[in-house]
Amino acid sequence: MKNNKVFISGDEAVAQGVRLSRPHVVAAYPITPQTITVERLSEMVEAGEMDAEYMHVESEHSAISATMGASAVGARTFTASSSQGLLYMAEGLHYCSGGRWPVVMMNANRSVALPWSIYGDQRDSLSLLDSGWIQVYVEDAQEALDMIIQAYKIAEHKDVLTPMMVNLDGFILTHTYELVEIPDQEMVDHFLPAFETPNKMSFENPKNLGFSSRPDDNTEFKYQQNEAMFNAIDVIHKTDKDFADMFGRKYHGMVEEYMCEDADVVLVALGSVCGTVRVVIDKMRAEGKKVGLLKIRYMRPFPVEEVKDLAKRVKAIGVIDKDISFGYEGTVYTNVNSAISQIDKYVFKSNFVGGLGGRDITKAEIEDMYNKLYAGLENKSEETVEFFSLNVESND
Amino acid sequence: MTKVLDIPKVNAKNMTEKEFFYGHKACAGCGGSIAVRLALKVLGERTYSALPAGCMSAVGFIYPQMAFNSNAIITTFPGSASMAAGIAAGAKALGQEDFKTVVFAGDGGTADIGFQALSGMIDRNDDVLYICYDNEAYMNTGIQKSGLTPYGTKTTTTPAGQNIPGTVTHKKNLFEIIAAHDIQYAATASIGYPQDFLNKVNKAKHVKGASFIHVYASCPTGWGTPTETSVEIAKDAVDCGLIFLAEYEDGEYKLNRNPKEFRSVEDYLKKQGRFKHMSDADIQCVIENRDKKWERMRKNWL
Amino acid sequence: MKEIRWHGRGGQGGFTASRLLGIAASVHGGKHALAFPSFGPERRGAPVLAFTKIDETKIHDRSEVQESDFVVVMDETLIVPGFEKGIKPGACVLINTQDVSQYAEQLKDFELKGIDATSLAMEVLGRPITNTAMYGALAAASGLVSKEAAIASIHTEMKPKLAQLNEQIVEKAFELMNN
Amino acid sequence: MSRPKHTEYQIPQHINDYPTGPQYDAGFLPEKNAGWRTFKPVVNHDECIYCLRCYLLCPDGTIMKDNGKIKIDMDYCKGCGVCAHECPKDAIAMEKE
Repeated sequence: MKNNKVFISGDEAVAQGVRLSRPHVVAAYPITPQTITVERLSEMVEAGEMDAEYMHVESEHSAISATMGASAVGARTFTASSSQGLLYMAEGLHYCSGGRWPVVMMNANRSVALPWSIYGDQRDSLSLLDSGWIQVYVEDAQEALDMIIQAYKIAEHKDVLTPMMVNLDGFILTHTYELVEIPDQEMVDHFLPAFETPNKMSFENPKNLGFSSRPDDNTEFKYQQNEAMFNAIDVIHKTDKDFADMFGRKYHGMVEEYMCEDADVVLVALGSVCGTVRVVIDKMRAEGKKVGLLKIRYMRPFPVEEVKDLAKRVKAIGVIDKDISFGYEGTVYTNVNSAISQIDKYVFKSNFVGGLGGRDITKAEIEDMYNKLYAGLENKSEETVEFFSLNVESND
Repeated sequence: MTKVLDIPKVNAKNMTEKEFFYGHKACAGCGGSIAVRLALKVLGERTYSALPAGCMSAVGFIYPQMAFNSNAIITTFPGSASMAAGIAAGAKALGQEDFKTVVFAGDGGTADIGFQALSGMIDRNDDVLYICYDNEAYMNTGIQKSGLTPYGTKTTTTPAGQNIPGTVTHKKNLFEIIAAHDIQYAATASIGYPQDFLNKVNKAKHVKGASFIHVYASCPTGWGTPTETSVEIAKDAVDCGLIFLAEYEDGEYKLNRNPKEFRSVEDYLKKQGRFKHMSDADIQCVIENRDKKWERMRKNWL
Repeated sequence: MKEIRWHGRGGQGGFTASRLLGIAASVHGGKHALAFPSFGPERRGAPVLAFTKIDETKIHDRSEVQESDFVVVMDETLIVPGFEKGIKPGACVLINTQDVSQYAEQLKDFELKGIDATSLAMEVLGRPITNTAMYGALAAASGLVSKEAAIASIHTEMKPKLAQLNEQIVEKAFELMNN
Repeated sequence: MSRPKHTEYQIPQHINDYPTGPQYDAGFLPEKNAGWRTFKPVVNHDECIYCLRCYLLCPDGTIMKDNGKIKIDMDYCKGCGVCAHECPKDAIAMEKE
């Protein structure tokens, strides 16, 4: 393979992944920090590098509506959004998964108003976990590009036919430039065949789509959707393997473990913070501490088996949440906890909520989390939920 | 745009025998279903229909009864125009030719919740014909006031009592708002003048780009009229001047019907349960508003 | 890992310089690099920061730059109280100035270097766009990337005509810094 | 075929009998609407001038052309009476079912 490495941002890497996937229709509304992606895509269409209909939609709601319309005639589609824009699409997200249209979307993870914040956290996409989309979270720009290509293959699989959202942390990934290898178009074409679906309108086989169902049938359609999401697990693993065979980069499917083989204490996290956690692990391992990381890649379908398997092997699990479900705890923690509760074993658990609205998560804070997990384990404490980066004293 | 004279006229004698909206569950005597049925007969087989929430989607697609006998889809409520635009773009990108994408949306789906997407669709000049069947209230949810509900109307959210004396605003000026986009072709119509409606759909069918038809479509259930008078009442509305038949084409307005004398507004109103409560003063207000509108149209559009 | 902090004003090209360094180090230098702006909306004229991280191996650390090894100041009016925060003691601070000695007291914990990038830019470009001059000067002063890699990065990033002029600037910046 | 006909619907026995998502054949009609009627239209063919106004205006499209005569699909006529009301020759009468 010829060396084709370029120094680009996460947003640009997504645009490259989209170009290589050859969508027929692109419809997206700009929003910081996603905007660069849609700008690059329009430049690619302008330059003739991409043969797609680029729709200048007037809102995110229309972006998702337009992509669904295009998908409903069998077109491959792409949209992108972030934060308020994703929330404005919320109706369409449920609609799209229910319609079984495998739209692929990039979401630049950004906090949600109020207060206004253009900076990163994961409250936008995590608040839409129940919208029926496959959700993957990436750690760097290369993974972002590769996952766009994989997303089409997973979403369009006949046993899945479910839309997929590729999430990358706003600014930390979207606006950071790094070395990215651009896959060869011919190889991508080979990896990703043309989109075929039974779920479309055509003049050969006219259909009525998006119908209403009575109580007699609605549960069955929802059952199917849930089944498709579970089907996605095998497809995700197979796609990851096929991708690795062809392009040489493996992402380990539902989760990636780092230094977990003999670990006592493990942090669970999503997205770019996983990189910083790795650096802290290397330092603490050098000091003899058996710490590890479980990087959750897919929040839906959720890696229940992987989390259970990890919980059986380790003594303490901490979850970093760049989100909070007010009045309870972080959403990732709730999900992880629910899986852990399925095994019969004491594991000390802790939830670290922070990194909200763009707050940096430092190496010192991560080291502190591991130390708190060790302390909790030693004291056989009850689980704890804490905001780890408050700059002021609290009432607790 | 193809010149009007070049387009063969479609009428009851020569239109396709094929029915594309059949076996639906609309109320008996539904005016909206006449509009949808006739439009689809003009547009023909190679049509994608997109319908937001509203009567026509609610009565057309109840699994497993599929009343659209050609390609059709229910869209998001605020996104019918954009979803249709996506259909048109997707089909084009897939290399399809010689097809039409049409929206059938109610007055609420058009003038209220769907307006942003509609404005965007016209602005982009997407290849979509958008037909608003206007029955002057949210009928699917049980007769609530919309932006196109006329002055005086009693609905379930404008109960015509002491504090809310029926609807207190006039209809939104939808046709001119649409025309103000400098759309290639826009028209108003009424199912009471079916041949005029057929001609306008036929003209819009041949527009490459965005076009719009606002068709007045009666609702016996919401209006309190007998089911058999649905066409008659929609004709009365035009004859008394409350509904006008016009076109906007190549940047010019055209008044298609300019009667020397209007028929009685009062007779039109009193035929309908929704206007029964109106006082003489209310009726006078409706007439004055009509006259002002016609004065302006006659001055500028003739 | 080496961390570089760039001070400029919105529109002066500080972020471009941080990216050029990343390109030189990674695409043309065989190392790994990250380049990113201070996150947020960019406003012309407002003080902005940009960062480059360079390492021999893949860079996983996505936390903010806390201890810079090199600091580049494209506009000396940006040296304000609190400037020293987040710079490693002994780090190299490279300033666009006609007289670097004036900062000897204020920035005594650091190794100071100066270059009159504005004059250099005026001479070659006829406009006071100093980002590539400062980039060349940093490359020369730090040894983070070779001159060849620095010039190659200019050609990777810029259109041929502009690249030619900026190549001249980088050459001259190397000459000035090595004298 | 000019209009879809009533078709039997096989009630699904297995989850795979359902379509993948809400999509089904256009014009699939397992239900008739005949039960909605109280009155039914009866055509007096001697009076009918075959002007096709009823054909044009039927909200349900149930009136068809049949060798120079109009014919009504009584499976889907709801008995609204528009045809009778709009007939210029009063050639259609609404009679109790």
